[in-house]
Amino acid sequence: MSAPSPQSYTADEMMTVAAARRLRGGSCFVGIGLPSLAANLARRTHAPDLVLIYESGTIGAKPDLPPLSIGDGVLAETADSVVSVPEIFNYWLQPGRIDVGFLGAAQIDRYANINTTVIGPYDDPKVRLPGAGGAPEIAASCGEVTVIVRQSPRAFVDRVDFVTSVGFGSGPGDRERLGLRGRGPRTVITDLGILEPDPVTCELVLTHLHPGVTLERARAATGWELAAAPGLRETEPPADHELAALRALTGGHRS
Amino acid sequence: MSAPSPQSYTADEMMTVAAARRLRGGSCFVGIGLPSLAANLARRTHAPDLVLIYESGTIGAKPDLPPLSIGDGVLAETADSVVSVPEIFNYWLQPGRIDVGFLGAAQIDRYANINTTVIGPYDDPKVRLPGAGGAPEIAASCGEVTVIVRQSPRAFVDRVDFVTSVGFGSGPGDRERLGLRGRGPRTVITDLGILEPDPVTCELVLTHLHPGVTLERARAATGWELAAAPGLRETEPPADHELAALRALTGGHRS
Amino acid sequence: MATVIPLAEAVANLVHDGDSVALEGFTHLIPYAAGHEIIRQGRRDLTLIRMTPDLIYDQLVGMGCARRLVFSWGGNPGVGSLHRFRDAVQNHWPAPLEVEEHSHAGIANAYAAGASGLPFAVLRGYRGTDLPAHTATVKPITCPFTGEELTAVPAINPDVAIVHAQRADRHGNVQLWGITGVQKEAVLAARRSLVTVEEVVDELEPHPGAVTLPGWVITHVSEAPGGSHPSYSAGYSVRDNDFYQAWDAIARDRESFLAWMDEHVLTGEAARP
Amino acid sequence: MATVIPLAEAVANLVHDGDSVALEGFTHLIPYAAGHEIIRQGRRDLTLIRMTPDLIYDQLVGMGCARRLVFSWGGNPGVGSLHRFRDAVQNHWPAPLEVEEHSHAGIANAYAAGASGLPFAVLRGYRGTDLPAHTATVKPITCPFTGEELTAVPAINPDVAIVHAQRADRHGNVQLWGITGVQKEAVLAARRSLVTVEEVVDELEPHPGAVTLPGWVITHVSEAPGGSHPSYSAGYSVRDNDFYQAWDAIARDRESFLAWMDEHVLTGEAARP
Repeated sequence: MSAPSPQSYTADEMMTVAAARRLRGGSCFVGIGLPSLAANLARRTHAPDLVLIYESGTIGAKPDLPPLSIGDGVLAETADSVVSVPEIFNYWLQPGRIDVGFLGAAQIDRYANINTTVIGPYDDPKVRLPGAGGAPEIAASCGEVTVIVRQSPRAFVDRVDFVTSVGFGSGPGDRERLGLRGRGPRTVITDLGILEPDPVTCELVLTHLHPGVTLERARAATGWELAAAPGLRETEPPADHELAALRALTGGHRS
Repeated sequence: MSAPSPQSYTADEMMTVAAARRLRGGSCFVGIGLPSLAANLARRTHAPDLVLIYESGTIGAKPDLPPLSIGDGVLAETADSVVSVPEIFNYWLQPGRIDVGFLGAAQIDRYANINTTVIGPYDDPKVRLPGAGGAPEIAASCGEVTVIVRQSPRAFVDRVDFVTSVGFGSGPGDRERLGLRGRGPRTVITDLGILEPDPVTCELVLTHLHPGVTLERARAATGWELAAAPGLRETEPPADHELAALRALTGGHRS
Repeated sequence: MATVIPLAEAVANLVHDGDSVALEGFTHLIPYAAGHEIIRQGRRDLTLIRMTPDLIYDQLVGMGCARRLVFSWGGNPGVGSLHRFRDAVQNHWPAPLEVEEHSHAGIANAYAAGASGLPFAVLRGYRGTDLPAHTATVKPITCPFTGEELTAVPAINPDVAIVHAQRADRHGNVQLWGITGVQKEAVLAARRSLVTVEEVVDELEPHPGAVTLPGWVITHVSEAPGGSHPSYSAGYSVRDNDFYQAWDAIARDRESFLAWMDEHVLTGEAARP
Repeated sequence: MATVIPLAEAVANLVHDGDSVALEGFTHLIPYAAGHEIIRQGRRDLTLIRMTPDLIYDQLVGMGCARRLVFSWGGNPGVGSLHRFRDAVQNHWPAPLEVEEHSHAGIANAYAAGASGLPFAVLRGYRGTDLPAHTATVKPITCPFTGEELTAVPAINPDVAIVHAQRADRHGNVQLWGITGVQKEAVLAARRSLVTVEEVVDELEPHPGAVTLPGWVITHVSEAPGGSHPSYSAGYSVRDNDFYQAWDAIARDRESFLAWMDEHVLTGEAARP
């Protein structure tokens, strides 16, 4: 199996494939957009038994194509079970039954806190974003969280303008103090590489660079002084079968 | 329509018919046993649109015969909707949506408090009864409560051994103080007559005697000094069509 | 028992200026026809409650019907922003819009508390986020058994709840299936309710996954075939994803928005009784 | 994923002396076959949790399996008393039985809290009754918004939940319908779970009113056709009301009870693997 050359796939494809690989089975609470694409890719490649759970109440959905919204008909038609929205949050998400929560972000900070609410002051916003949705409780209660977000200084900030969903708060011990049951964000996957929390400080550090991306470029795309983990590695490029499956999901177009 | 002579119906039949007449439509949360028989009789006679709700989660059940248990299959098969047990209590009973709660009792006292838990001390009971079931919350939350119970000094006591379900507590104002939303027991129907709470004192007083029953006999069957209401009347005896419908429900046998 | 009456009459009966109104439907079964009727009737100062405002509240907000919005996710699903919502919050156009902002779990539980006749709900939520600092209706509560601190939100009990469903019978018993969202809770929590349906039938046949709302907890039922478009009604229509994508351009600009509303809601096909 | 294994093996794996065990099923789908297997395996010191103990807990209590009973209505529905339960409470035979007594609404909410990962549930219940004086797990709680006083009960999270259902597929996905009671909550609240089913099928066809429990929240599934008798499994059997009435005489007397258990549970047809 020959590895494709870097120009044979896009940065978003690399990001989506890297995110999909993190899902190894079990159950996944899927946010809409890139998380949904990556979760569906995982199910079509190495994790066919991955249970996809959407906040619309569909448990075990098996869409042929990633849905546009979290409530598309195909999710209900292919689900093992469809439950009410109060039930999906109370009986399924809240007790920590779901292994992985898969989230996007408008801003993420060095402690992996996520903002999807406002850019600028809350009462006089520069940009009013959609808001919380299911994210705060997904971030609190899933066994762990994977974040997928394109890396830029606007998105990767020292401190988010608004904490919509808690990563590690202000650092070590904060999740425990707040009574958040899940282990929080273990992986942040971008178009440039992969960040993980430092086991001691909880600060996001770079553990992987995607092929062709330099540490300098990743640092320039980060709003804090990004540290590289001791064992910084290059991400395995997308394999042919991963790209083929991804492109089948996106209708043949590069995402 | 000739009124049947007293010996042409039993005291239990008079009681059941009198109870059924109190149900004039709307919705009724039905306890098992005599309440279920009376509620089904009402639906078969003057209140065909009466919505029967059982704690097993069946809403709008239309059984041909009164079920032996509150979870018989016929209730689910004939219901408009079947919901979970948490839902029937939380979404349907608790908000005060149900017009009438229909309860039995092992003991009832002068303030219409009901005991279905123990006779004698709780920790060393003379008789261990089944317990609360749905009754405490039926008594608290239905618009009003009808109690159906055979009258005897053992059952009609000055103070119940154990308050399983609150009628009027220790008297006026107690329901409001406790935050109970329903108006409480408005009618207690026995094999001898009908008792209702005095509008001022909340004490149960006799408002109707069934045909052939004397005030003395009702008093002898009551463990407190039973007062007669100013307008004490005789209950209308069961009409032929009521008796026919009741006997059809009980399989032709007198109950 | 619910009475089955025409939509315009039902909306006129139930929705008044200043009311709190919840139009629910989670992506699926969103009651667009009823929302458009509210716009046509010119209601003002509404408190609009909805987990996902979606295009329907973008339209109501943009047409100046709302004074306040209670919500948990205000985007165009899979597309991007709700431009009328953003314009109202950022630029107070056409009028200032107060917002009360929650998480999905918070609003879902607040409806459930409302449906349950409880004054509040308890959840593991909001803790550590900046939401409680801006949303007065989020407070801590302590478990009386373990001492653990959790979060409380007050019940939502709208003046009116409006939902769309697949069908009803002539007694106003309603049946809906597919993604059922928070509709049962919204109807049971509300003081008055309207259910628009794809069709009124003689008898409701059992259907897998169906939720039945008995007519005696509903105020009015109105027939509104296609009334969930561009959302959808499973078994009757599919989601018009193209329209959701097209809305982005329509709503981005105030003039094109007003022109679209004028043509399609105020004076078009939908406006005819 | 649930593994589909024989009943005796499943009970041996899951139920240990001293465990808290919830066998649920509200009149319908009561897991008698599993209860009998617990009796045959001679379990002791169990905390038995069940809204309506029904005959199954009368049998477990009478056979000396229980140390403690958590319940809300301990009668023989439509018939009268549970004589083994009464004998244990009143006369400590065959052993003393601690009781923790609730209302239906209280236990149902306690299971729902357990299923929801919350330490407690809030309800309008118990107030003014004598239950809180005897049940330590009932406490007042104040609404942080209105100041109103309500009632809290702690979550129930059994070591093991056992329920009966109509069918499962080979992956252990379970489907049940009819009166579904509190079974979903009991399974989701428990640390381990067993579902006995009328039959294991290749594919679960959709069914009106069906609740589906995915196999990944269940520990074991065991085939036990007729395993809910004398309760029933809608679509497979009807409630044996005659047996419920006959039980009154069987259980009234210790000797006749023991003889019946010996013949029908310990050594009879049911005891054969």
